[in-house]
Amino acid sequence: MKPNLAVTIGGVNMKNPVTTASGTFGFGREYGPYIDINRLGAIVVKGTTLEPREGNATPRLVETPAGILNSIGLQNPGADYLVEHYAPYFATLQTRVIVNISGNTVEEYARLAAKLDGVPGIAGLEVNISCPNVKKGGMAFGSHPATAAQVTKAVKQATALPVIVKLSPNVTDIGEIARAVEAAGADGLSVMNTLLGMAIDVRKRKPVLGNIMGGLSGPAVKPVAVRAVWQVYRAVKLPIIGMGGITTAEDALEFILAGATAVAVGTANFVNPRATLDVLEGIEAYLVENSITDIKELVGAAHR
Amino acid sequence: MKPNLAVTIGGVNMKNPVTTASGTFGFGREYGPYIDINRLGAIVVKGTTLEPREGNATPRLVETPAGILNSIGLQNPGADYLVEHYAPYFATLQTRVIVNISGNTVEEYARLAAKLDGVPGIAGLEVNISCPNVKKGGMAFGSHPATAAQVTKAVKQATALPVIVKLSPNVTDIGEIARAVEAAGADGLSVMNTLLGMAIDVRKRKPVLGNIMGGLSGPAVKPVAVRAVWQVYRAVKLPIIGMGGITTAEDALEFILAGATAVAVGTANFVNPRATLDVLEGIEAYLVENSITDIKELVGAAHR
Amino acid sequence: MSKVLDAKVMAVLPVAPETYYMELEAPEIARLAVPGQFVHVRCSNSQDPLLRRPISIHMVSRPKGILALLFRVVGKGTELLAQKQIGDVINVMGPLGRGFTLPLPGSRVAVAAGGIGAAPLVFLVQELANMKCQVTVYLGARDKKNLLCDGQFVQMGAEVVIATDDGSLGFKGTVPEMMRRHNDWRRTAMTYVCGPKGMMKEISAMLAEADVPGEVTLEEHMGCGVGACLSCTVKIAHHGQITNKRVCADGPVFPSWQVVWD
Amino acid sequence: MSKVLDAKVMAVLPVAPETYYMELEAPEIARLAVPGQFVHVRCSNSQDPLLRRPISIHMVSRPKGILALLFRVVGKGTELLAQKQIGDVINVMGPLGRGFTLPLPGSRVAVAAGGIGAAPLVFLVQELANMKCQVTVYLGARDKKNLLCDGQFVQMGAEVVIATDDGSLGFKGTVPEMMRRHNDWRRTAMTYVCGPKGMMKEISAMLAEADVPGEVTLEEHMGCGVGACLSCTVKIAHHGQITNKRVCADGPVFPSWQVVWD
Ligand SMILES: Cc1cc2nc3c(=O)[nH]c(=O)nc-3n(C[C@H](O)[C@H](O)[C@H](O)COP(=O)(O)OP(=O)(O)OC[C@H]3O[C@@H](n4cnc5c(N)ncnc54)[C@H](O)[C@@H]3O)c2cc1C
Ligand SMILES: Cc1cc2nc3c(=O)[nH]c(=O)nc-3n(C[C@H](O)[C@H](O)[C@H](O)COP(=O)(O)OP(=O)(O)OC[C@H]3O[C@@H](n4cnc5c(N)ncnc54)[C@H](O)[C@@H]3O)c2cc1C
Ligand SMILES: Cc1cc2nc3c(=O)[nH]c(=O)nc-3n(C[C@H](O)[C@H](O)[C@H](O)COP(=O)(O)O)c2cc1C
Ligand SMILES: Cc1cc2nc3c(=O)[nH]c(=O)nc-3n(C[C@H](O)[C@H](O)[C@H](O)COP(=O)(O)O)c2cc1C
Ligand code: FES
Ligand code: FES
Repeated sequence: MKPNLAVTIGGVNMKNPVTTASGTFGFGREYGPYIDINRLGAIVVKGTTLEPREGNATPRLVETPAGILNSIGLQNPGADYLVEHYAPYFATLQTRVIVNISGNTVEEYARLAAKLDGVPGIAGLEVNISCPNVKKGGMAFGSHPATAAQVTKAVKQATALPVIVKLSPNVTDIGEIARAVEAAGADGLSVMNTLLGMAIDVRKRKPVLGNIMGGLSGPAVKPVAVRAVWQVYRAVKLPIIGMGGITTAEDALEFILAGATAVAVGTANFVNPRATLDVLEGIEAYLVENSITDIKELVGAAHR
Repeated sequence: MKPNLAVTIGGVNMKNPVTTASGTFGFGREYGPYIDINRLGAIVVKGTTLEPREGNATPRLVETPAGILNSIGLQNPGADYLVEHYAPYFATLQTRVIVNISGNTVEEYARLAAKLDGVPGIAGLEVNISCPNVKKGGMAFGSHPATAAQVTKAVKQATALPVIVKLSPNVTDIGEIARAVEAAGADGLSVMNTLLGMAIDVRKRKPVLGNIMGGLSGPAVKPVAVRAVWQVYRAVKLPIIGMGGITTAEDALEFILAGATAVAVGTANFVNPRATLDVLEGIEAYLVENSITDIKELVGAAHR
Repeated sequence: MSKVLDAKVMAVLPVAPETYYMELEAPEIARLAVPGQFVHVRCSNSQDPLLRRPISIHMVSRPKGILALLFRVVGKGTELLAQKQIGDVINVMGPLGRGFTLPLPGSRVAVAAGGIGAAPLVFLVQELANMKCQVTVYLGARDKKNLLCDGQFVQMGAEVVIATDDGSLGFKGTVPEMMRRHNDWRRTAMTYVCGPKGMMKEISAMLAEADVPGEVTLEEHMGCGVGACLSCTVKIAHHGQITNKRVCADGPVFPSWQVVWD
Repeated sequence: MSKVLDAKVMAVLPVAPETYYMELEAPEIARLAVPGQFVHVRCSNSQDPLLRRPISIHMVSRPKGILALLFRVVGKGTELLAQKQIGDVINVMGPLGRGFTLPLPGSRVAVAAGGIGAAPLVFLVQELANMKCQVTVYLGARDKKNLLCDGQFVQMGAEVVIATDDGSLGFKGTVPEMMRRHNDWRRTAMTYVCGPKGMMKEISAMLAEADVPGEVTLEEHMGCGVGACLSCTVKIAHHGQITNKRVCADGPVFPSWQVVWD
């Protein structure tokens, strides 16, 4: 018997729990030659801002042990372009599209959310209050419960779309932030964004990245991400999209057992463009092997 | 010409900048068959508490991509035993011995510091306010500027030994903690302790570690540690012992360029018992190659 | 004393399903090793997998300077080890840990081995044979195909009695079940045990009940392998007090009656 | 179209100091590739090194289904690649990126190559030869020992003029210096350039000054290789506006006059 894989993240109905991490999967199309993206539960697309942005200076990426540091800095064509050029494509897909949004001010987040409200093809918003790669906004909002709540409330008021807030691991107490965001009305949480890190070129005696610091992702951060999901699951009732270093189905199952309802694959796409489907197929095989009829039985099971 | 490698960390004079990370090098003797520990600038020994401790339940260690999670939980024979059985051995060494200390309460830290004050063979104290593996004390003290300062002040008042405070990366703003500790009178800082993480056994559907969460160390965390050193260097004037994933001389140089005056090798000892000496020899070779006469010229050079 | 050195692979061959025999050129280690000790092996030069892997010393040839290992592929590290080819170089630390307590020469002893647990016992039985001991080996495996080292034990002059879970060879059942049907081990100077935890626990209880001494070899996940990191502790009861002992430095061999099984 | 597949190593050999030639069995990629494109290669199955490595398509043999690479060992990834043996399998994605703009058949064109930059130009010159173009290759290297692909270019019917930094073969100096002494390239339909950044920048300036078109191949650290992550951007000026273009998807070949060099 085929197990039931369908899950719901705060109103976004996914036919299975596997999605993509924002910024690692472009707008979906780029991976078209390698996989059928319609098989995924959802795709989360590149971080979008109200105005177009050129992003940070290069180099923007450096490999680290079992990980990468990136400082893309939210390069994107802006919300108008997204609505005009990408949303019609999203509307043709047989998977949900979640748009990741960022702003410099609370008001900008709200205006952006309002602009995307009701656009056909967009199933939900992921609110990035945790980007370590931008000067204004970004991680600053996600570092304190009050500002995190403010952004959440403003976005909720501006849109009828499901609002998933993406948390930063670069905080003393991620549970506290999660509670504030829950109280402010979020429909779901994404856990986690990248860890703040840097690398230095010992020959040039300068930071490697053009932007000095960057966000660490990939297998290296998985233990931190599993812990973050574990803590957030204990802190709030909201459904969680877990991510951070997921490469295999086994990795994904760690997140689900820790409390994630869905999982996103990020950096692993670069290594294996089939990673999302490998994860999906592996989860399904695990359920069958263990005679589990519904994926939801596993969510948070390691707490019990 | 042989470059000058000598450095001072808040009163601890080291003939070279290479030391060991507490908890990864036992009490020094264990690595005797593999290297001449007298060649090191200092050794930092296992975390010591006032009373003996049995530590946490097993498993205490799990490998992760390019890293390890540990939850030893400060197993140690207690301060009296250290003074009686290890200190006489420390006194015979031609290297400085720094004792890493922990307590459940501020008072315990102070009593422990007082007990070790003036013991021959002990050159300084490293105050662990960042251990993620104990219920009471540990990371809790290091997570907030006020408590971090309290512990620092109490230890400073209790001893004439140099006091190096070890910071946790599991905070929103490590610079803020560093400033509080500096104001409270610390002589130096160790940056950083482990990142809080966890792993789940997908077959048993339970956390792998007996203690559920553990501390992530090894190459995986290096980018986070370099960033932490960089931020602390900007925040305070105190000398820094940098650590977190150092495996090679090139890694160590990243920390020095980011602002560390000395470097500690931890997890890498497990992989290569000669790692400390490989780092030392590699740093010396780099100085010679680049005609740098004094290691101190490199400290923080990437900021300039 | 213990060394860390680059050892050349002199042989590597499959001997049973997922099980490999490997010979390394490591004269200093071969010279120093005693039965029950292990080596800490670096399976790759990459940082993934990062840690060394503990593997028992299966056998040594001191004249040839050879160290032999017998291991089962269970994950990334042992997989990489199995892929090594003759002439490759592997970084090895050892010998590590405390070995078996040897009986008086000429004693009558029992050896109980389950699965890959046979690996370190070959070196032990060789030493016991040199000491003219009378050795009975209770040797168990899942099935006939997975039975290890039976020929070696016989060659060394030991009496070998076999149990397989599926009965495809010898007694059908587990090693402890088979031992219950025998009485010899109740009258030995020592019973040495290596195998799955459940088997060691059960035999330890039988030994305690029969009031005869035994030694078991424990496993725990290891960091350093040299006693420095306290990762590999097990609970050991001694004079009524339970303390944490390190498998790598205080073991891996422990008195069967002192182990606190969980 | 682009594929991801496991390609068997059919040949791997050193051809110059730290420089290797490798043949992979990858018929789908060989069939689709055009000169200037690259493949994204997984150098190990471990998570360290984690990322793929971009390597230009040096040559293809469509009848044999062979994809050839020419690469220099500069770090961990290329080191692992050089250690592969015949029969090993390597995961490869490609062909990726946009290739060179081909001229009208029979045109006169120039090709400037520095060091390992010769790698993608062999495939290009082969294609140009098929198109009956008249090709001059300005080929530079540190020294005679490090000169790459000269024989291949000659065999394809190109005129080859050589420069070495130390004068051990041909002109003593850099490729741009040598080109300044020649005039042919000033009258070509296109000049294709691949080499160190400094060389490409200098030649681009010379081309702009002479008001002739050229194409350069850029490098940046890559994540995805498919245009999804925006790691590999370079500044490109077009109609007076400077925008970030992706080396992997919009390049690696760019018009020489549009690149904003830093
Ligand atoms: C003292 C000692 C002697 C041993 N002797 C042998 C032997 O002779 N032959 C043999 O086949 N095996 C032996 N083992 C078990 C062997 O160490 C493990 O099978 C091996 O570490 C697994 O590594 P892996 O990467 O293949 O598996 P993975 O499961 O991928 O390993 C992940 C991590 O867990 C650790 N680990 C996994 N299983 C064990 C285990 N059973 N014991 C300790 N750590 C483990 C690994 O070392 C690694 O750090 C011995 C273990 C110990 C402690
Ligand atoms: C489109 C393109 C085509 C290329 N074609 C060839 C070729 O045909 N032959 C050849 O020898 N080299 C080529 N290179 C360069 C080659 O990609 C690098 O030498 C290689 O990635 C180095 O990897 P490493 O692990 O050995 O070095 P490391 O320095 O250890 O690599 C560390 C990281 O930096 C990246 N990196 C290092 N150098 C470069 C570079 N020059 N360009 C991009 N990323 C880099 C690596 O990919 C890796 O992510 C090409 C690069 C690009 C972008
Ligand atoms: C190249 C790159 C770009 C990213 N861009 C964004 C972004 O625009 N918005 C966002 O919220 N997260 C962004 N992230 C973070 C990822 O979505 C994800 O949270 C993180 O990488 C951890 O997952 P992983 O380890 O699977 O990559 C980016 C990550 C990478 C590597
Ligand atoms: C097994 C183990 C035990 C540790 N014990 C202590 C300790 O007792 N006190 C302490 O301050 N830090 C302890 N640490 C943290 C290290 O000293 C160091 O800060 C950390 O491991 C990062 O360095 P590394 O990546 O080089 O290991 C321990 C780390 C490990 C891996
Ligand atoms: S493995 Fe470090 S103490 Fe045993
Ligand atoms: S490498 Fe990802 S966009 Fe070019």
